[in-house]
Amino acid sequence: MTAITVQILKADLDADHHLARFRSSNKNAGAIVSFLGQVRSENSHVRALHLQHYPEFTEKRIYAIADDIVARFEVDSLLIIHRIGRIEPAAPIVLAAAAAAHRRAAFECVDCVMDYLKSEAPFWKQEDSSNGQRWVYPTSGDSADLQRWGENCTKETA
Amino acid sequence: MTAITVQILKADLDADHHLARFRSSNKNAGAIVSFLGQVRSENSHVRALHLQHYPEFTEKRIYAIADDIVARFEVDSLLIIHRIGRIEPAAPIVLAAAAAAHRRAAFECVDCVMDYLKSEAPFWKQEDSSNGQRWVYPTSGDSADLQRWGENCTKETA
Amino acid sequence: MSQTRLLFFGNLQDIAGHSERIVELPADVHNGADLIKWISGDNAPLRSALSAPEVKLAVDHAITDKESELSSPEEIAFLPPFSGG
Amino acid sequence: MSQTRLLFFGNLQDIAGHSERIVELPADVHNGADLIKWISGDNAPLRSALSAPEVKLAVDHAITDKESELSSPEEIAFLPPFSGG
Repeated sequence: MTAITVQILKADLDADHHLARFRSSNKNAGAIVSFLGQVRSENSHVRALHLQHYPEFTEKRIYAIADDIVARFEVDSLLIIHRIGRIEPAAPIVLAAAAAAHRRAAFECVDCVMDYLKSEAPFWKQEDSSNGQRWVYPTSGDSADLQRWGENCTKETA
Repeated sequence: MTAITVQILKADLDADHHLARFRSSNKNAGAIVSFLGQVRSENSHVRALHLQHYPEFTEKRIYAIADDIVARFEVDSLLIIHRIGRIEPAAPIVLAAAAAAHRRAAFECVDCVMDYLKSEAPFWKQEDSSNGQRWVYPTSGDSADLQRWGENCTKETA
Repeated sequence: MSQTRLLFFGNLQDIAGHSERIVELPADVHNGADLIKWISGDNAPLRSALSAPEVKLAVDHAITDKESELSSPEEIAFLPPFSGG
Repeated sequence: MSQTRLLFFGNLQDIAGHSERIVELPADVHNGADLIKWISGDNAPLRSALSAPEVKLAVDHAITDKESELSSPEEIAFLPPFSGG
């Protein structure tokens, strides 16, 4: 039985705190892999992102994605935290972490979670820059990433 | 230019502290991936591991591995910390983290680092259990993992 | 008649001019395509945006085909392509 | 004659009975294979362990073939298969 935690956060995402907590509740795991996504700040004209979600539905969809994914990898625990609201450059947007007995399962699980979150989780992103506000659309790279995984979240051997 | 940090630690590896520091010096990175390896504790007969290294040579070899790997992935920063000495169940043995603009590079870099550390870094592991002490040998899985990566640390499409 | 809450996300709320609207569905709105025609009225950009194949319909939290019959839904959301993470 | 430090790691130090030993290499020790024969003496298990193809030789920190000529090395290490991480 895999422990799944999903959180949608309006407030700042304190990645250090959440990772430390995840680690301390997974001391018996041989491997812990984490991914932290932050607002890139190399484009200095971006003042902030605004992340919108569909309350309840977004949570449900992420749980469904997580359920699907943990059924395919031998992981003990999966944590997914996603920001909504206004997020400034360099601040965290998303944290995903998996604890497993073996490192391959932990890596593939988090990698797969991120590909699915990017393409299948109901969030909409608006960029607030010196040129005004614009809605960000998913890139073709995101759906290409998703296609790395087969129906069962197993890696496609192309 | 990628910042590479390699540390061989005799004392406890405070993963939370090192990860927090790595994150705070990589706030501009879009993606941070970390791997933490801990002594598994499901085999209750293991009392501790003893990790031996070859002073200076081991550090040199890990730097050489890291140099090779960062040349192949678009990463800003790479951190590798490896314990030596006596390590008890549930304690961290190894921490690897990469910061990059994009998540694919960060994932593949850390994944590749771990495969290389397992097979190419000069450490020797002794298991101290209720049955006495025994040297641990690498498994065939470890060299199979390494073979996932081509000469240039790029993923082999098998 | 029962009321239905319509939700617009992402750029669709800019085009619709609101993010939420409560309506009573007329009897001749049988499916998503009918609904789009009815709520767009003579707002051609809205009709075109909502009709785009990449815009999904969530009817009471279930992703639903625009041709599937609607049976007294409480909430219908128009979802443009997702861009989280 | 110059001195050479020999280092044994992992299980090799159990078989050799020590982890380190300072020697003066005799003139007829030209390469790693000669060295193994000389330091093993009549310790057959040690000779067999050191000669195993998976045991590597690091001569002054460079991984070296057992057939390569040794030129006044300061340090020679015998490395069994690595098992870190």
